[in-house]
Amino acid sequence: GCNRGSAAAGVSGKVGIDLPRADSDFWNSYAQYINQGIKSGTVSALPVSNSQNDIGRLVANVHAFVDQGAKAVVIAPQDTGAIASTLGELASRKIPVVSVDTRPDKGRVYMVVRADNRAYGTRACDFRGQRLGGQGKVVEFEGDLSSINGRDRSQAFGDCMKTRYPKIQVFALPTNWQGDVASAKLQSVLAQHRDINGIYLQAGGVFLQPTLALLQQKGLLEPVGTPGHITIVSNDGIPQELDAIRAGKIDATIAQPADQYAKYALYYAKEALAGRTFHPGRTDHGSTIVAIPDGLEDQLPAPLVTKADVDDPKLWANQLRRQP
Amino acid sequence: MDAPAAVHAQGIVKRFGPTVALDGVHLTVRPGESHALVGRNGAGKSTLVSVLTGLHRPDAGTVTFHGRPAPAPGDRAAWQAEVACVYQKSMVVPDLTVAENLFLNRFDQRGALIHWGRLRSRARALLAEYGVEVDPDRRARELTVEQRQFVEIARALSFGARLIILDEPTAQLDAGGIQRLFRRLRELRRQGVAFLFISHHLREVYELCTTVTVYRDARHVLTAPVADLAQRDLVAAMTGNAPSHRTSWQAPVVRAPDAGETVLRAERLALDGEFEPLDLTVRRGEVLGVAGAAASGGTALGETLVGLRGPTAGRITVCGRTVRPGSVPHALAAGIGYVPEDRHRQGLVPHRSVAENATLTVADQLGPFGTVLPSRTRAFAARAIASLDIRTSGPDQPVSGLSGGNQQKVVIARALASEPHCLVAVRPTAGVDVRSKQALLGVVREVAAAGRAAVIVSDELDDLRVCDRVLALFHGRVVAEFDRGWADQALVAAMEGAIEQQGGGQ
Amino acid sequence: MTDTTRQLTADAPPGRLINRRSRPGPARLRNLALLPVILVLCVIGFIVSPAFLTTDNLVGVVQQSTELSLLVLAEALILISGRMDLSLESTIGVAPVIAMWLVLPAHGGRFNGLGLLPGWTSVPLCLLVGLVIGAVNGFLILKLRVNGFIATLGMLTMLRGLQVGISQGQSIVTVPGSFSYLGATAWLGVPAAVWICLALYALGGCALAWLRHGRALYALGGNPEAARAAGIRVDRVTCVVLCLGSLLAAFAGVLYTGHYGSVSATQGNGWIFQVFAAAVIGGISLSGGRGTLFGALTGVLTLQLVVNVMTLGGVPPLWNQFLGGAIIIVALVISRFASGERQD
Amino acid sequence: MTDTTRQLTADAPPGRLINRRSRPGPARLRNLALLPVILVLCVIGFIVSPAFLTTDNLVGVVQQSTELSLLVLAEALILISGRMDLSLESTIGVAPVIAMWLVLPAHGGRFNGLGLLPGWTSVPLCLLVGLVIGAVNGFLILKLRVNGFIATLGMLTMLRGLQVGISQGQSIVTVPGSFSYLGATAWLGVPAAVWICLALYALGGCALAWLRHGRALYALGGNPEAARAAGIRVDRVTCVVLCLGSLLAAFAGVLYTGHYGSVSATQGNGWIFQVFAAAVIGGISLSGGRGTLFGALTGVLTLQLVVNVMTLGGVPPLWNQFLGGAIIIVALVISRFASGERQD
Ligand SMILES: Nc1ncnc2c1ncn2[C@@H]1O[C@H](COP(=O)(O)OP(=O)(O)OP(=O)(O)O)[C@@H](O)[C@H]1O
Ligand SMILES: Nc1ncnc2c1ncn2[C@@H]1O[C@H](COP(=O)(O)OP(=O)(O)OP(=O)(O)O)[C@@H](O)[C@H]1O
Ligand SMILES: [Mg+2]
Ligand SMILES: [Mg+2]
Repeated sequence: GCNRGSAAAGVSGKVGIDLPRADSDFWNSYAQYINQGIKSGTVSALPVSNSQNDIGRLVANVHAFVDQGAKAVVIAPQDTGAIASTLGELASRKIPVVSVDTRPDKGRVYMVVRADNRAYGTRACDFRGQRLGGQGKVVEFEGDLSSINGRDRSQAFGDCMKTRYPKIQVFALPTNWQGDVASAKLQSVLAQHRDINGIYLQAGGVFLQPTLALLQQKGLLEPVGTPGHITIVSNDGIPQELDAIRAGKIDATIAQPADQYAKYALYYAKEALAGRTFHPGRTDHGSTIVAIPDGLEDQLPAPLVTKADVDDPKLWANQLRRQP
Repeated sequence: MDAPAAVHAQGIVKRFGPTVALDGVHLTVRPGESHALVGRNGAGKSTLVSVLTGLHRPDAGTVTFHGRPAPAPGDRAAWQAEVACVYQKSMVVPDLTVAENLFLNRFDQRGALIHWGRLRSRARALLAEYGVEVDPDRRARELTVEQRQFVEIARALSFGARLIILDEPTAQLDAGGIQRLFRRLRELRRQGVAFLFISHHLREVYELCTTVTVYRDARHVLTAPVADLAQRDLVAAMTGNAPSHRTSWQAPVVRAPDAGETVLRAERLALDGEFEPLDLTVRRGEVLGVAGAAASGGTALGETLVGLRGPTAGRITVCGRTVRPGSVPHALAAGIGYVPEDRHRQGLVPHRSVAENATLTVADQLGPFGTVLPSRTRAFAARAIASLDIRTSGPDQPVSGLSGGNQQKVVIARALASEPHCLVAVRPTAGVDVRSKQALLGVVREVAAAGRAAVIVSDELDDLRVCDRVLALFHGRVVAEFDRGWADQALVAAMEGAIEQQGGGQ
Repeated sequence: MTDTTRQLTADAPPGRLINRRSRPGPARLRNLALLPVILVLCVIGFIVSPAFLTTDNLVGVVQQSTELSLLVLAEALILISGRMDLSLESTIGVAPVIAMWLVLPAHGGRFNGLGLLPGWTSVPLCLLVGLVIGAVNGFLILKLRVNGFIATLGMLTMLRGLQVGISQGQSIVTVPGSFSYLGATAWLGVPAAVWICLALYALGGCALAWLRHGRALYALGGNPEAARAAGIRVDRVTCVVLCLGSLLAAFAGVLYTGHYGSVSATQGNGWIFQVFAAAVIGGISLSGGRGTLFGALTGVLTLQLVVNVMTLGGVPPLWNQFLGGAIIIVALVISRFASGERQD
Repeated sequence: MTDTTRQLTADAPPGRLINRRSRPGPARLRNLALLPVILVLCVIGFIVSPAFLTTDNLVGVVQQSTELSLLVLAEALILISGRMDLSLESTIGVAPVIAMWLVLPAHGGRFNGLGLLPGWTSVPLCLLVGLVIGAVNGFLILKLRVNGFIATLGMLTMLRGLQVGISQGQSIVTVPGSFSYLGATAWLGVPAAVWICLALYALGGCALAWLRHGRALYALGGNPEAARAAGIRVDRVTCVVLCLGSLLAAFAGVLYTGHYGSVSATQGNGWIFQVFAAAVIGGISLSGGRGTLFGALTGVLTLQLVVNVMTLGGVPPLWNQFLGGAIIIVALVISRFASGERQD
């Protein structure tokens, strides 16, 4: 659109928001919540950009925001290293940055809004370990080893398994976040070990359907609770996963709160414009703010969803459902 | 015998996989001598050239220049100082300018930088020596074939080498060009430069050379002074047969019936920038010649007749039915067969077999329901191989492994496969040895004798001699028409536009 | 005339002929060039894990190859006719998405389509979308005469963008029944997709060997001008091949969607490199006119076996990609020396 | 005889010669083919947002182009000499990583290197790694004679895997000072990287125009046999170009690392397509022997301006990629018609 002349911003200034990618369920939900937030007037924002998982583009977009007079920036850098120098630049211009989902390796941020990915890995491990009684064989679909979230989940899961459930054998399969690769590798492992009894999907969006399809084809898709069932724990909390839990196909998922990500990203952006400062400690929305080397991090809760609480209306996926 | 030979090659053996291209041949060119090397297609002439200029390393044998051993294989500068060469393959770089092609890799440098201005003026001067008026700034791809050939010749001759090899330099030139080249060569010979000259035109050998060497089937056959060797003996040496009495092919005296019905007719056919509206009729049993030098529009006329180019005006009919203009499939279906000018560009699919190339135009006749049955393809190809005497290891050999003349025969086989009413051949014998030439022209004549018709577009008198009628084309206009029994001079003069005869055409 | 001919043929040195007849010919060798590689991979697989040689595993490998192999089939046909199409990797995703968008009901689901057409049309629609994409490629390459590599690269990006735009970036998990059937049923104990794929390869191979238009592809790729002069309708045949290629890619999309039970926005992402790698190590020439479908198929199997053997062997995840790349190079070198031909 | 010739030339329509002199020649037109596109983009940018024409924004666009433009420079040289190198996109990441691995201390940091060499060696080391990669490519293509496209594709995968293996998949954020200096300083108010990049383009352009070895690249790409006959050492020059290309890519890695303050494991991922697109819409021929560096530079700028204008214009994120692809195609078509040459 033609927003020429509208640069004369309101009193509080405009916020530049960049989305990391447009091709995943999770991030599209996030984008929806961001748009809702903007529409409802939480902040006034520049046109939302999308960096398509390319750090160069992210930097270019941030530059464009600055050139257009953004007073605060909300980003979700999937590459946590390469954003460092940009953060330095923004700091020198006194533009506060809210980083969503990832914690930059270096550089000043006003607030990081994310769930603790190491906690994801650990929780998935604990859930699994308890279900299996500390014994068995578990397949883990790793995301991309070059993504921090994937790496954190892999490491936490692996560490936890090693220390707490040493009798469980883990097959870690790198997949580059690709469903077909995951399916192919799972099939190979199943040929080797028919007695696999647990699968951990690091991302429900890409791995869920291919996994279910393969198990179905192999006749291994027993409902939860029946003997021979393969325990499946997923990660993301997208609606499809909740459906699968309801249908008894998978056991649990760790709900990465897309709505909260968006809500608090905008919230902190607004507060930053208002010049408020935060301190480590508990917040009023059930999370904890912790200090990180160059700023603060609001660690949002990431509930483990099982059949028991799958219909909880507070889950973002359930809210999404009710929308027109 | 006193001065060491300009080049002396002894016991050269060169193999390409299973093919023996040279089998212990020798060759000696003395200083100031113009030496011809002749032989049938695939005799190994071009291979020897590659060995003598350092492009191929022989499997065995030695080469010496003026008594000194040949330079090391990689040392191109040393080779270039000994010998300059016009290769049979095009060695111009199409996207570089003419000036740059002339001085490729030996630029006029002041310090490290190339001095383009001086390079251009030198190029202009060099080209002027050959009467080639080309802007040195033009890219080589925009030149005509002849101009490009002259660029290569000028380049080779400008090295100042004492030995110059020319591998079929005249194949792409018209008569005027050949004369200009020869004059320049004679001039150089007076300065003591030695030549190795390769050509399938024996006339040129007699005109220019003093000594001739003949190769056959990769072996040396004879070396003799040209003056001592009658042309029919030379041909016999090349082909390995007893001397026959005819040296250049003449059409048999079977006259086509005058009342033969019209097979191919072109009415007011024109193509902008190439040729002006002309009429043309070919009757059953007749071979029509279209004579024209390089820029006469002859090739364009041929390509228009077979549908490769769409005419800007006019109509083509075959046996009374109009052919859709500018469509090869329709022309083919109407019964026009085509032998293109450049077999490498338009004739052959190099990696496919002889059988496949020969049946390319008749793929729809080799089986039911659009299938192509291998048995029929091979049978078809075997017939073509036998009737055209194609030297090949079998129908399955890739056509890229054949020598030039045999490749040309495959192209002709392809054109004849569809049993066309009218065969259109553009320079069908380019680069083909004497014996093959006779065979190919014989084939064209046979086509006519079988009650069909043919058009030959060429500037070679040998090609035109088999024609019943010849139209001379100059700058896109028919300037003369000759019946059988024309005099060479008259036709050449007409092709060069020297006579503006009483408005040609019918 | 004919007499002379006979005589000459008889004259030819007899040694040469015999020599050439006896060797199997480079063209045939080229097709078999990868068999030793596959054999070695099988031996390694067998050493690495006893599970390798089980039916389950091998059928699994073959099934996982189906979608890739269809793309390779498509690309092989296009390469043989002397062209390239990078956009295949997007077609495999966008064609099913568009088909579902037109078919799925406008309300109620997670992904709301237009509901314009009944459900059974989804497979034909998907194929139709493939055809249209091929036609657009053909238009760009043949009518506008732009560089095919970059034009189809642009199409790749554009179609991927179209898919993201239409699907709103979501995975679509409500897959029409006909998709699931094709992608997931087994016939005689082997997945239907495998049979279909083999049938298509056999069909393609026969067409290339014994059909007029199949052979025209080789002529076209080997020397388009010669093909034109021989009366082959170059542009028309090229256009048909491009459409056919996209059609096959769309069909691969059907199988993929059925196989994995969903269309994700990244379906096929990055596959085109694998497609080219499989085709070339399988003996297809990038400059056209050379190669066979059988060779291409061995290329696909090689790549897929590498992944399988590495998974069974438990290669450390961090070094997985490195090894994968190294093996492509090794396979390439072996295929080059086994066929004895330069590949440039 | 000569008389006839003179006469003929005189006969020729006089317009022709004059005509030829005055028009700039297709070669030159080709270089300028993208200027109208760039102009249109600027006008659109200006309409879309007042921020577009600010120095800040334009300098930003140029700076963001530096790394890509170095890769395009490298690829342009390689393409002109008739080859291809896909592995450049991995070299830009792996070269800095290996250099840092050798240089960074073995203890204490998040990423532990070997600490073998002092810190100042990091930039030379990085360049050296580039050279070695180029040499390996050269060995594969020139000695083993395997297909260059697929060999460098294998290298692409392998080098990316090597990088993941060495860096354990992490970003490395402790960047040596020399890297940061080159990537982040400004000279005369403009980032140093921009100056360096322009200088390299100018240098390359001059070398191609006025050096014997520069011209040799065109000869090599246009007709390698002719080049060999003319005494150009074909294999040696090709090898040097491949090494130079990888060296430039490694240097782009230095700038990238300095610019963004870290080496990420995905550095350069997927760039190679953009590199090819920029080169081809900039007039470089994929089949060798044609194109100029100036053209290539306009290609890079076009692509980068598209991204900038789309960001400023606030294109809906979901349709971003679609538009990007569409614009590549449009630019390709324009560049084809402005230059008036077929691109195949
Ligand atoms: N590069 C090559 N690879 C394989 N075989 C070759 C090669 N070059 C030539 N030959 C073979 O060597 C033989 C001699 O070829 P050469 O080109 O020397 O013949 P020629 O005497 O020049 O024939 P022409 O009169 O047609 O030019 C032929 O049988 C040809 O097929
Ligand atoms: N077996 C072969 N394998 C590969 N290439 C071959 C083979 N045989 C011949 N060639 C190539 O084809 C050419 C055929 O040789 P030849 O010289 O007889 O044809 P030509 O006369 O060069 O054709 P023209 O006269 O039109 O230039 C050789 O120069 C060589 O490059
Ligand atoms: Mg020859
Ligand atoms: Mg010849």
